[in-house]
Amino acid sequence: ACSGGGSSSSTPSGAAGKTLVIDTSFDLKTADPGRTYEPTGLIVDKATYDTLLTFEGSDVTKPVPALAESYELSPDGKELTLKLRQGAKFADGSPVTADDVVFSLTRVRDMKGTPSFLLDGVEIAKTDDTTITLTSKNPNPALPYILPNPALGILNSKVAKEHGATNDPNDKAEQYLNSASAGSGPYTIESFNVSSQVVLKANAQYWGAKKPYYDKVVIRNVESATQKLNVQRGDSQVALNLSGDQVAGVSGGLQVKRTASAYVFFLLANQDSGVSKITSNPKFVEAVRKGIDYPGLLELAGEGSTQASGIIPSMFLGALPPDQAAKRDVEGAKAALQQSGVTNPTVKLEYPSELTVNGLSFQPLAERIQANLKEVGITVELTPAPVTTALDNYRNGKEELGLWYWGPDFPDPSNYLSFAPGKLVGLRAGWKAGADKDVEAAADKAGAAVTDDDRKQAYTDFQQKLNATGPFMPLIQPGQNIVTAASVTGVEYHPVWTINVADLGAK
Amino acid sequence: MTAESGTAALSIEGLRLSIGGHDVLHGVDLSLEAGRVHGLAGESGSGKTMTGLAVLGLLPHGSRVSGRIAFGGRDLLGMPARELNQVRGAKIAMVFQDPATSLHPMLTVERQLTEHMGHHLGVGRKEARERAAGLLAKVRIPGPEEALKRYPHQFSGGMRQRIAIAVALACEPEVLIADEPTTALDVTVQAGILRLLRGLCDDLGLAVLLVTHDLGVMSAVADEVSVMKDGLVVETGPRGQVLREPRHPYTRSLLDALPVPPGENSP
Amino acid sequence: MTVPLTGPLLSVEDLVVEHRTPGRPVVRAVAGASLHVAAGEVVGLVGESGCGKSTLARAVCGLHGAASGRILVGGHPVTPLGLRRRDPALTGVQMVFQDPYSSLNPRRRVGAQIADGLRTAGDTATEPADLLERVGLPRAFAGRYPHEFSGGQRQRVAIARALAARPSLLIGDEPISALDASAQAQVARLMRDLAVESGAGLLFISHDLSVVRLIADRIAVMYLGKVVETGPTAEVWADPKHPYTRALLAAIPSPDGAGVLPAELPGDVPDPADPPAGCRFHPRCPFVMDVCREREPDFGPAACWLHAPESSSTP
Amino acid sequence: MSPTSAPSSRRTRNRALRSPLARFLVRRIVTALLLAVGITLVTFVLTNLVPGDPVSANLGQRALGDPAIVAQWRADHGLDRPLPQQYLMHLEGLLHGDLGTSQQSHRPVLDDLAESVPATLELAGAAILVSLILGVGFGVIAALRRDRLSDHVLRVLSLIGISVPTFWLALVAFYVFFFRLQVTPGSGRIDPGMTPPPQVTGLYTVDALLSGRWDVFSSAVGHLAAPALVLALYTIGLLTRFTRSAVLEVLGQDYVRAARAKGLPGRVVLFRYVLRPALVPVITVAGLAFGSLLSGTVLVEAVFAWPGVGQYAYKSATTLDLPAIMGVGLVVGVVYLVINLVVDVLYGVIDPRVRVS
Amino acid sequence: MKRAGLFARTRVSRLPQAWRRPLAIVGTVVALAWIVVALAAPVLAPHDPLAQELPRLAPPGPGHWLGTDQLGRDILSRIMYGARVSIPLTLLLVVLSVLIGGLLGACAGYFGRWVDETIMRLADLVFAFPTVILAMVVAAALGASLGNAVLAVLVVAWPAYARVTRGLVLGVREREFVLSGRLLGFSAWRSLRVDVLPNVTGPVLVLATLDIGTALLLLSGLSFLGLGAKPPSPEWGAMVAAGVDVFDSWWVATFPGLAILTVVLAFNFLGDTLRDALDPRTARAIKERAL
Ligand SMILES: Nc1ncnc2c1ncn2[C@@H]1O[C@H](COP(=O)(O)OP(=O)(O)OP(=O)(O)O)[C@@H](O)[C@H]1O
Ligand SMILES: Nc1ncnc2c1ncn2[C@@H]1O[C@H](COP(=O)(O)OP(=O)(O)OP(=O)(O)O)[C@@H](O)[C@H]1O
Ligand SMILES: [Mg+2]
Ligand SMILES: [Mg+2]
Repeated sequence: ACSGGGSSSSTPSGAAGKTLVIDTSFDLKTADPGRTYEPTGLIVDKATYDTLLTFEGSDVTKPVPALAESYELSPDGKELTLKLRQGAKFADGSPVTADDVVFSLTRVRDMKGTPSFLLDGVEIAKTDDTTITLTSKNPNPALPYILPNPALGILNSKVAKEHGATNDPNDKAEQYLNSASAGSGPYTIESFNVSSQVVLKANAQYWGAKKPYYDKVVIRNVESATQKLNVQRGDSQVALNLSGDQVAGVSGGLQVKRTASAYVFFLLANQDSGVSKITSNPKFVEAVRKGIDYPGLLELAGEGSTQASGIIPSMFLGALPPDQAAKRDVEGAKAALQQSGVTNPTVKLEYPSELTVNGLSFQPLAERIQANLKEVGITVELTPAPVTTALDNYRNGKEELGLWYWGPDFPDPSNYLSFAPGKLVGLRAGWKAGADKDVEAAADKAGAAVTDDDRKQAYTDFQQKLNATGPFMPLIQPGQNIVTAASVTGVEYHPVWTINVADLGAK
Repeated sequence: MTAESGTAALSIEGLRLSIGGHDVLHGVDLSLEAGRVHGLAGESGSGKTMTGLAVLGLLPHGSRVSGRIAFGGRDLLGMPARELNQVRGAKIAMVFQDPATSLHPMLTVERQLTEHMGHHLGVGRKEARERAAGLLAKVRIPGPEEALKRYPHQFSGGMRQRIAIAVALACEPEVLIADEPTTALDVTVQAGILRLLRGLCDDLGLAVLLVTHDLGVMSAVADEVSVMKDGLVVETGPRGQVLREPRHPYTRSLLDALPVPPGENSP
Repeated sequence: MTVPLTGPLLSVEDLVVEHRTPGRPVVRAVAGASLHVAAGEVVGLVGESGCGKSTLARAVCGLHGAASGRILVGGHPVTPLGLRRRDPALTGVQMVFQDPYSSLNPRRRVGAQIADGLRTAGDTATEPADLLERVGLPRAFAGRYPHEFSGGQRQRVAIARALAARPSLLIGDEPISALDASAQAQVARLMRDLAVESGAGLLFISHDLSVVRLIADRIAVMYLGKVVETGPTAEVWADPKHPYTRALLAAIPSPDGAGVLPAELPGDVPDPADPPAGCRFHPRCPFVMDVCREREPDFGPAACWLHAPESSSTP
Repeated sequence: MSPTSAPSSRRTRNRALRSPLARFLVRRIVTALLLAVGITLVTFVLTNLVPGDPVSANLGQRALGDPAIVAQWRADHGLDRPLPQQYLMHLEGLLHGDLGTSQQSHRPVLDDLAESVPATLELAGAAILVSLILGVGFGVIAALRRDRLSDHVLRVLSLIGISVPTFWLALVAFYVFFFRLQVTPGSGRIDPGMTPPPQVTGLYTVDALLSGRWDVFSSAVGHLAAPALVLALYTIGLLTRFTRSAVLEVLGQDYVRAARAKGLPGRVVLFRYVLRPALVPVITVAGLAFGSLLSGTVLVEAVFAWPGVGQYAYKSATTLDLPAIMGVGLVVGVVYLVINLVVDVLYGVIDPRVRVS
Repeated sequence: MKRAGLFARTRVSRLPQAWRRPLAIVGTVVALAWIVVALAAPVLAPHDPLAQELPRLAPPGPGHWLGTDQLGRDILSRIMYGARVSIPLTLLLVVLSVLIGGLLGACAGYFGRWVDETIMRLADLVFAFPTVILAMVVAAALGASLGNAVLAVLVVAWPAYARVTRGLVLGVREREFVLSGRLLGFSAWRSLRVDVLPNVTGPVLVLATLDIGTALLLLSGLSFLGLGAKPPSPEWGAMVAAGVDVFDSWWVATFPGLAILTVVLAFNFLGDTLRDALDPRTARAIKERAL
């Protein structure tokens, strides 16, 4: 609030309250939960909306209650029943009702925003005032893992409808939801700008037991290099995206939280001979796989990063153990290249030029891969492009070699079935349905498994097959290095929403 | 001011000048008398303009000058800048060749006429204004009061040169240096300016140094004539003598080059 | 003066030339001027600055289009010069310009520039050096660049180039006014001699009447876009008819050492965009009459109501 | 009669052409409008040349798989229509003050611009102010002390000023002043905890003053200092060089000699006789320099995390956010128009020949 | 009134003196040095500019005098090879801008009317746009590559030449020797070729020299934004950009930046000298339009 002017300004912290400044490289389009799918948006929505279920700390193996106080999945995996918590209130003081839940979830699904796929084929119904049932046609054991996604935050349906929210693609509420939040989360939006900063302020009405610690949280868009300077100078308290190199030089008085992120960088070799006669040659793929210096890439990614042994990141169910990771074998690579029958190949490697993942840009990785493959006898021509252009080629399956990363949509291995032939990512590698029956069968099996043990077994198998004959080469999981001022507590990296602002406190 | 014939109002003795290492003047001697027009002729580049500028200390960047320019018992060359500034405009004034460029295009006539009055004579704004109007009348600008408010570009060339002369006369100087004041003008306009100059010289007892390379102009208004060549004065004398019986071969060659033989009168 | 049998070489009849600048009133620089030049004749065109002399000369060369009136060169109508080559029938008109420093291309040897003129005339026999000789310069100078010449020498080269094209009419637009006094008369004489020698007509523009008097057979006096008086030089000099001509002549100071102040003509040349009604000279004329304010005297040889052809009324 | 008479008379004619103020203003505005349309057309054509498809830049991985969503999105943004029609639609929107909705921020472009344009104007304005003061000052000093040591020093410095890569200098300045020496505040326009002043002009410094918030004002000035100086260095160099030569040229004019011959004190001659006409070319250059400042902001804003048009333009260009790019183009056209008008008005103030017909 | 010959005379006689000034000497020496470096990079460079063989992000020291970058490449070697990328491209760029802009400007100035209107309005359009932004849009539209960056800079660079050349041609067109040529029967084209163009080349070339620096700044600026050189090409602007990520390793960004600075400075010194050697009036005409 503005001070009157007459008041003494000797203790500025007094009335102004505690402010936390978080620096991050923005990937932000909207604060409307029904449309959010970018990391920064998820941070904002996590702080401003509550979901039915959530995860405790950084543990993504077990969904825990939030607005729902309990849940139950039917044995066939098709029906999920949730009991609503009583006493939860929106920031304007009105209670959270089952109708709000139904409206919010239906809106996400039917508005066809980016996250709508999360609830594809899920029927949402209110059984009574405190019970919600979610029904899917096929077994959907991942659903409890999906529900914590901040995109499925529960809106105050009355307020939202007043501002144009509807259950179809004509929804008009985004503008409003970008200027104010209509949730029950610990914070509310004070100001929102997709390119510079988002300011959150504490929700005075917050219903939860743990009240927000900071009165105001400023999330600023800052390049990773600058983040480091800011946090070192005390200009900000949290820096979210320092690369391994940057974090290495961080000096005293700061806390550094290093974890492997859930992002997986991978290389794809197009299997469509119409796109490339070279990369669609299985022996060539083998040469590439053996030619890459994985530890060398890891060195570039710096502290906190690990080699990705399979396409599923290490913290998820079904991840391959580190000893199954690919190894460099230059001689083997040369031999494979020889067998491929391709001589002096030149291939194009495409990647997004200005994109960084946790401070790590694609550029050095690509350059190193180029140098690695040169030793094998493969000439790689780097063709970076702005994300837009690069994405276009990638999504249309037009890239010869592509360097990309995959961030999980939800913390469940089923998300990675997209890498199978004929599936979303598989197609991007020109890997059509029927191209590799073996892998396809493994994928189907993994998708159908219900119990944890079965699933673990099936996903391991799927990845081993994928690594052996697939067009994807998982490379690294970059570290997520969060640097905070000494006083900040409760920092925990989360694979879905990066950081939960509400957990942050101070010593 | 009393004009005593025979006393030099200004005398230049042994003036030497080099600009950027090039010798331009090699010892020029000249002397001006009150109430008389002294004409200075010579071919282009002979140093006429530089001589005039040296008197006011306005030589171009990189000039080195020696000799003596005596005015009122003092040597202008050695004078400190501050004192010289009090002589410029007040005691010695100058009129330049091209009236289109020698008046400031962005200032009103009034301002250009009065500002140095305030500075040299300490007269107030109002009085300066009245004097300015009087001056314009004296140089025969029609509607002097109204003309004061206008800008130079609103006048014709001849008018501008008259204004420039008025500016030079504003502080009642003793010496006027006019550097080719009519070269940029048409003959019919030139005649008017020459008459004006002659009249002022006679009425006010001014000592005038008239630089020109037009011997006809020289003959019309100058009392004394000096001829310069390559930075030296090669001949000085009364008008009639220099133009009719030149002693120096260079002067003679100048006269011989004229299209009409001297002595033949125009109708 | 010999009058050619075939009529005048150049005849300008009631020529009007206008300068149009967007957003400004039209400047009628030449407002109904008539002029004739015969072969072998030297005509001096005099007048105050801005009276339209250059404009007239440029129109004769085709560098300006005429708004109305006629220009005939050797019976050929002059067409304005466009992007194409000049009509070969018109290359017989050549011009020497005022500024000796910009009348030669500084990037080319003078020999080559003179050779351009020879090519125009289809003359393969003559060498550029021959022409340099004719204008009084050493033959060896053909290999030099213009910056190696003095102003007077440059003007000679320009004359040589013009002559190389074997012109039937040579126009000099103040070719001497930028030269040193000592060079002026020489160059003017040279021009005259060369023109007469080659049988060409010469239209010599100047505001220096004493030079014109020296070389011209006939004088044309221009005032504010009109030719106000023409006549044989000696006649005009001895007995100027038009009051303007009189004033002009009287204003020339003579270098006789007598100390005679020239006569003054009050006022300035009016703005050609807004000429006075009636006789254009009437605001400055000492003999102004009522008729002068109302009707323009459009007759010759002296366009003045004092000298009206039949019913002249004396003041 | 003098060889220069023809060109000089042409110049006077052009000046007089401007003098009837209304006609001149109308002409200028029409030109500027045409220019703006031209700019939008150029940007439109250019961005449509791009191989990329805005759809993939703006929809999530999954949503792209659904042709219905893609089609819907295209329809929403009018991308399903033929190009000329799209352009006309855009122009039509313009007439109603609607610049369309940004594809990346999902907000009206006008709102985006309303935030980013003042930020850049504040930065560029501060830079031009500094450049004018320092550049003109240095230029005058260099001219007056021609060929002396200070002239040589200033000359070399100004050459360095126009030779330093701005993006690099921004980096160095940020590292040295913010990080090493800790004398300047960090990125952004004000301290992070501070609420921006109520928007009047959008310039934080001005708005802070208007609302009497001194803490915000000093913070805004502090944040402005480093990027503005970095940005200004080039223009300072440019203006120094220009002013020097303009002053030297005027010093050589007859009217200055005449003023000195009148015995006016040096100060009067300098300010009244020399500076005023010397400012005419300097103003032209300053106007053009403002344009180059806008260019510089693209590079400087990136380093200083300044939320201005430069960043916005960069982001729009790389994400092919067509409405946003066209909006930027329009703003640029308007800025160009305003600068030109200001320059012309200043001409009139300085030079009566422009004013008085 | 006398006027010094506008062109040849002044320049010829003043050239040697102008070249004796310290700025001219420094400029010449530095520019030549860079050209030598560019030509002899393979001999001079201690390492392969692409070899990722040294320790990563090593500070300046023996074996790698200017330090190493993120990938363990020798910065000194990269800068040396970078000269082979930046300098020839910049020169090519300037030559192309001079040719295109000069020709268009000459046509506009000489032929006037609609030719003039069309070309100059086009130039205005480009001028109204801040160069970097326009170049950015062009580069983004064409895709990132050095070739396209050159094209983008070309798009924004030609109008400056067009304007200067037009102005100069307008001045020369009315000069008497051009008219004389026409009177002697030159066609407009021949007149343009023989009389007009040779007399505007001098000033245009001076402008070009002054512009080398600007062009290099623009080109490296685009590369800095990721719209220019493709990796692993050791382009200086891209090298500075790489240094942004590793602020602490100051040497990564500092030295390539200094390389740009010295080259630009050297050519600016040269251009300045050339311009001073030229007639002041022409020089001013250049300056007024050269922005
Ligand atoms: N600013 C200057 N720097 C160097 N030399 C100069 C400068 N001004 C004039 N000069 C030289 O000084 C000499 C004398 O010049 P000055 O102007 O006095 O001649 P002038 O007799 O007035 O000639 P004109 O009749 O052409 O006016 C000339 O040789 C000229 O080259
Ligand atoms: N290109 C032009 N555009 C507009 N007006 C012009 C142009 N050239 C000349 N004028 C005007 O036409 C009138 C006649 O000019 P012109 O040059 O023919 O006169 P002049 O007699 O040759 O004068 P001078 O003795 O000064 O050479 C003048 O008022 C002039 O201002
Ligand atoms: Mg002189
Ligand atoms: Mg003329």
